[in-house]
Amino acid sequence: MLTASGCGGTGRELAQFFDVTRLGAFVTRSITMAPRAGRPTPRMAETPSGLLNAVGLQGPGVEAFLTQELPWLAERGARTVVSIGGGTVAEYTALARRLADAPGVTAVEVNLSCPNVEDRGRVFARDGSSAAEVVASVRAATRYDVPVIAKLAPDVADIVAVARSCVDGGADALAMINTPVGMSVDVDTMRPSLAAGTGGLSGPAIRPLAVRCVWQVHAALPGVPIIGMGGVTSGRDALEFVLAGACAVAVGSALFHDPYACPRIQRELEELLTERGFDRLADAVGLAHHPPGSGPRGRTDLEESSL
Amino acid sequence: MLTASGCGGTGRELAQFFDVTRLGAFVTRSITMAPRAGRPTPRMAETPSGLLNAVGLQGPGVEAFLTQELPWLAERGARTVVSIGGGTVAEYTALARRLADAPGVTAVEVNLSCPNVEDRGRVFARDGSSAAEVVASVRAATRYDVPVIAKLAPDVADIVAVARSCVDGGADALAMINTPVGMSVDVDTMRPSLAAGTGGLSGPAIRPLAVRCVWQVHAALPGVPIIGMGGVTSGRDALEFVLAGACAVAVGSALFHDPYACPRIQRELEELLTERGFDRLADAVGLAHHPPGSGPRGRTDLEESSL
Amino acid sequence: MAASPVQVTGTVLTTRRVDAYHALTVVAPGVADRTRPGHFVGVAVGGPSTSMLTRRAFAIHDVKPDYGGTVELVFTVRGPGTAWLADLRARDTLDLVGPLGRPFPLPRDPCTCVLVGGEYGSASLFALGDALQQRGCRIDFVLGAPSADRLFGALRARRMGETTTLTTEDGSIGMRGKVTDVLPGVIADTRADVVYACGPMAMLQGVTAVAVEFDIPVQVAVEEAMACGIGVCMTCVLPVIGDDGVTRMVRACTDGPVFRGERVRFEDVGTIPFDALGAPGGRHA
Amino acid sequence: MAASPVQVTGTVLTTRRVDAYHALTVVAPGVADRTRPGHFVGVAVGGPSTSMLTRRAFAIHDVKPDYGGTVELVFTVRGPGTAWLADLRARDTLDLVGPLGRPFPLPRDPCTCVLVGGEYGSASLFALGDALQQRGCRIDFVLGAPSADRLFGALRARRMGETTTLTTEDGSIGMRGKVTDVLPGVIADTRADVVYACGPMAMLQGVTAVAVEFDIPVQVAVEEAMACGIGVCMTCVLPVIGDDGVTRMVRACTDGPVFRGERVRFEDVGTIPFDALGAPGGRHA
Ligand SMILES: Cc1cc2nc3c(=O)[nH]c(=O)nc-3n(C[C@H](O)[C@H](O)[C@H](O)COP(=O)(O)OP(=O)(O)OC[C@H]3O[C@@H](n4cnc5c(N)ncnc54)[C@H](O)[C@@H]3O)c2cc1C
Ligand SMILES: Cc1cc2nc3c(=O)[nH]c(=O)nc-3n(C[C@H](O)[C@H](O)[C@H](O)COP(=O)(O)OP(=O)(O)OC[C@H]3O[C@@H](n4cnc5c(N)ncnc54)[C@H](O)[C@@H]3O)c2cc1C
Ligand SMILES: Cc1cc2nc3c(=O)[nH]c(=O)nc-3n(C[C@H](O)[C@H](O)[C@H](O)COP(=O)(O)O)c2cc1C
Ligand SMILES: Cc1cc2nc3c(=O)[nH]c(=O)nc-3n(C[C@H](O)[C@H](O)[C@H](O)COP(=O)(O)O)c2cc1C
Ligand code: FES
Ligand code: FES
Repeated sequence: MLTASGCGGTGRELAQFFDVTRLGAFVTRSITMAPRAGRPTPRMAETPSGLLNAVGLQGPGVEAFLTQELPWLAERGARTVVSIGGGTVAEYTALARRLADAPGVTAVEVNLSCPNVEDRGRVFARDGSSAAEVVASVRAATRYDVPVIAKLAPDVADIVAVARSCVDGGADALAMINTPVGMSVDVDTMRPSLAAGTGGLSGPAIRPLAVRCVWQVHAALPGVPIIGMGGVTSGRDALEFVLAGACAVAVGSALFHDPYACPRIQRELEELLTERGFDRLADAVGLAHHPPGSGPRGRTDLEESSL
Repeated sequence: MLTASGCGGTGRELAQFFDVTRLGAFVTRSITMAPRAGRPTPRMAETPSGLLNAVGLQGPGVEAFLTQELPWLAERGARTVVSIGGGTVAEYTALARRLADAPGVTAVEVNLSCPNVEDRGRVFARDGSSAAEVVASVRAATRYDVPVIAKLAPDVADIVAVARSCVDGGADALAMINTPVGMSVDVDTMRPSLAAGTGGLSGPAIRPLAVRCVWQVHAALPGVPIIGMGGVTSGRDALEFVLAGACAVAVGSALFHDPYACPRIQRELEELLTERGFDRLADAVGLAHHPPGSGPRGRTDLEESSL
Repeated sequence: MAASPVQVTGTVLTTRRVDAYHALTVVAPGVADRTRPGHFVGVAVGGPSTSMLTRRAFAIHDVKPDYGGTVELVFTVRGPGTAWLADLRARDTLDLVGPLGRPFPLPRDPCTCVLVGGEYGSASLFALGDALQQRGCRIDFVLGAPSADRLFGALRARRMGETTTLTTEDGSIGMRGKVTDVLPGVIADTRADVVYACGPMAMLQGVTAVAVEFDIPVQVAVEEAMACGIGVCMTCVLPVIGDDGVTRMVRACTDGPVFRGERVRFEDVGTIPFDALGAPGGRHA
Repeated sequence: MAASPVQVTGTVLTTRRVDAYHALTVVAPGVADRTRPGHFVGVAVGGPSTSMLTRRAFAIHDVKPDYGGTVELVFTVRGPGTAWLADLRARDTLDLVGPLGRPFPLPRDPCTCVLVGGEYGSASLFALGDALQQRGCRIDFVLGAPSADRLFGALRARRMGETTTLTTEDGSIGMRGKVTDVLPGVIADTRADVVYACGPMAMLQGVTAVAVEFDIPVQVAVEEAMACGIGVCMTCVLPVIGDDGVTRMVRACTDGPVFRGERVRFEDVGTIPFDALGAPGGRHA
């Protein structure tokens, strides 16, 4: 069980509720080179079973992160996945370099949902080739024994193509999904609910999109480890991702509602796996792809259909 | 107030509850050339504030539609938008031709969320150029005084680009959004909940995606009429779409819950408009783009952000 | 035959437990008036800010004239929607749409009818039994369930039916086994003219096979997952053979839920039979 | 200063209406124990299958030792979450996380304090008044609201405070006007050493301006839309000047909700001031 980037604060806040070293990993918010004040408020709006946010990567910048946040996690022995965000390939690379010597980095997650300032603000995750370029340069700048995870967003025409580009670019694992872009309008003020206009949609509302992405990518790239996320609130939700093909599950917005969500979901998932006779999580990964009775390689060819 | 395609049956079913001639228009399910039995069951799964469906365009085919369904609507004087679906440009064209002489067709809506059998099943709506090709040929085959509406889906990297292609191809109006592709896994059977594997996600869960699409397209193409839909259940929801830029609103899944949804939402919307001092719906269209006090042309430049 | 349905916000009059089931009586005048045996209602669950979009379908068990008309539902807790219903208390409100579906067709002339119910499926058989008796029919019950606590309405069946045969899979009441084990005997003994059945799909299939064997008509009320219940969404379909011999994917909610058993292609439920109208690559495509 | 918060599923003990407000007393031992004046709780709304994801924040009005510890919340119905809360009855359960936030700092030595409350903002001032009085402070109340029914706690203020001044915008009780119209007089009359305030942002801004005028410290409890309440989501930020003179976007939930009034850049709330740390193109970027 992991925290989702941007949803677990610095780790200290959650440590009031449970032992963060017992997490599969603590994933940091996306760290940027310079300090960022983020977006104006309102930064959040509730939607049916969902949450729109436009925080805008507020954070202290990589230097303050390395002196004030990472050491706290490292001292306690928490496995830490550092998420990084940038506006150019060079910025991602610089971040990866800066992290390379830092002790206590379990993995680097590349948040590809950032606008590429060199491509008219087009988000990296929407364009396989620029996503791959970022991943490749981060991979090159990162220690060989530190995995690089590419984090993808669902608002693309073909998630499998983007996933494949990232893997070709050197991603050791994929994290799915980041928030699709959404919006709400306040009918009383007659203005967008968020100061930023649009925002990222998270929560159970997007779970069907997330499960679909995990399913499609696992079907196409069965050897690539996937961290599934998007609307996980219970062990059943987590199991849904595992059966669709995720080998780890991250919890985001649910932390806002239940600060104990990670240990609770972990426990619930273990119970569900035991009930179903699984000794290890790994045995359940991707199982929904195999019709009952079929051999482990007998993947079904359910095609996509929005009709 | 319109019904959303595929959500109002043949019109007869809803006529038990209210007068379908009082609808802005009745939109038919997507009509195909040949009869279609659709997808196997289970065809639906509930998700948080959403509904996955994989009906697979079940219908009697265009001939039976023209003899058994359209006349019933036409006799009663219902404004009827005929939605059409096909697997090739030729099929859409043939459908449009077949409809050209039929009395009682108010407009033709082109459901672009069908897999293009000539492009490895890639959905037309995900590819601006094939979408435009379909629209252009339907436009050419349709009587000049019958508008052609292009219906778009949100699972693309750039909805504005697809919208622009369709308008360039001759679309008189745009309908947004069709269902994005989603999926759920039944953790008890450990198989996909839908027989078809994936399905289309509808309902309030997707409203933020739909409002965002309407907002972005209205910002880019302010002169193009937009029919907004996706999770409308109340007058407030409908007003949200209008303020974002829709000049008409369609109701889909909400009909499953409340068969009176269309007249109720219409009434609620009118009340909300009156409360806010609008004489006509048209005065509220796209108003959320203009900060209070700014002139009608002073569009804001809120950029998209999923951060 | 479908009565024009209405939507009403009814008040819960009473709630009670009956073995494994919950029974809910709701004041719903417009619905009660129009109900015929075999009708069902669509119930909104979860309250105003619920995340559950679709109505839940329940057979109408009983209709009473009190308070302008009440309907009673009998249900088992399956998931979050039925769990919410089970938590309702008297005076809460419940939003219903009904009556829905085609009710059981009644014979013109008096005859002998066997009514077969599986689990809560028996809930819809008592109103049917009343209607049949009013037409001078003889009725006999066969009720089955996995265990005694899930066998609904045994007492009432005993009071109403000429005979009542019970079966449970664990033998906790009646004969150990399934309704289809005893049905041939009941049909033979009563010289039944027609069979009515409501219960799980597998049971309906078995009952239909028995009736076909005896060459008597059988009316089955099927249960399919429904998103709308009013015929507009096309999610509740199953393959049924029409008068013209052609198999079509028809809606359980408005073309059914009651069908002539031998017309339902039970083995093919959950598939699109290759010879169905409009099947992919099929002969009617 | 933040007390370690806990999550509890409490039982509703009593519900009552107080003019325009609803008051809810909930048994919540772990929360009650740790509460200091100014703390708030995050309340889960809508029940098990709700579509509402975020907790709602409410100031803790009163804490009592009964049943191991109860907390009382006072709220007004604004949207679906508070509407659901208003429908709760005794014996229902309520899921709370708390106590949250930094409470009001208390003066080391006895002094004279003016407590200013706007609408339900006064709810958090009575526990504060108690604590101040226990430290030998003199307290005076200034309470304001648009109308008499939205002025919360006037009676209690009259009993507790040395003086109590009420204002309503429609003049339905007390002076016609705003708290800031009367505050200078109260500060002058009482020779106040410090002001505490809780209420709408515009009021806090006005109160701060008055206190600054008198050159006395002012502690304000702000209200910002919150998604988590525990400091992890970064949605509740506002520009606050730090000890080092640098403006940062700080979290109302964990860095606040109580701030020194003159440190809060009220005019810039809802923006990123150009000179804030990390502002786009700003000097600290
Ligand atoms: C015509 C008809 C009559 C019925 N009568 C009764 C009755 O008298 N008593 C009773 O206990 N149950 C009855 N059912 C089944 C009842 O509708 C389901 O148990 C109920 O919908 C489950 O809802 P849930 O939220 O608890 O479960 P979930 O499994 O969480 O429901 C999720 C979704 O699946 C649908 N669904 C799940 N199971 C069924 C099912 N078996 N049939 C239809 N939809 C389903 C629900 O409507 C919902 O949309 C009937 C079903 C039909 C179609
Ligand atoms: C620290 C703090 C203490 C508060 N104390 C009280 C109190 O004692 N009594 C009282 O009546 N209200 C109080 N509020 C305001 C209360 O939280 C909102 O009225 C409530 O969240 C509205 O929920 P809703 O579902 O009814 O409205 P909606 O407007 O539908 O809420 C939608 C979303 O916006 C958020 N939201 C909306 N308005 C506010 C707001 N003003 N502040 C924070 N979040 C908001 C909600 O949490 C929710 O996520 C307090 C707020 C904060 C931050
Ligand atoms: C308030 C908030 C802030 C987020 N910040 C980040 C971020 O900094 N980097 C990132 O990669 N994803 C970020 N995300 C996305 C989450 O990591 C996650 O992908 C998404 O919320 C879906 O999961 P959920 O539905 O469990 O929340 C953020 C999400 C939220 C709600
Ligand atoms: C059961 C079902 C069937 C649908 N069939 C069609 C269809 O035939 N053609 C089409 O263009 N859209 C179809 N749609 C999509 C709807 O028209 C609509 O775009 C979508 O459901 C979003 O609106 P809603 O959230 O109000 O349902 C269907 C949706 C549902 C739920
Ligand atoms: S349930 Fe919608 S058509 Fe039957
Ligand atoms: S509400 Fe989440 S950080 Fe303050």
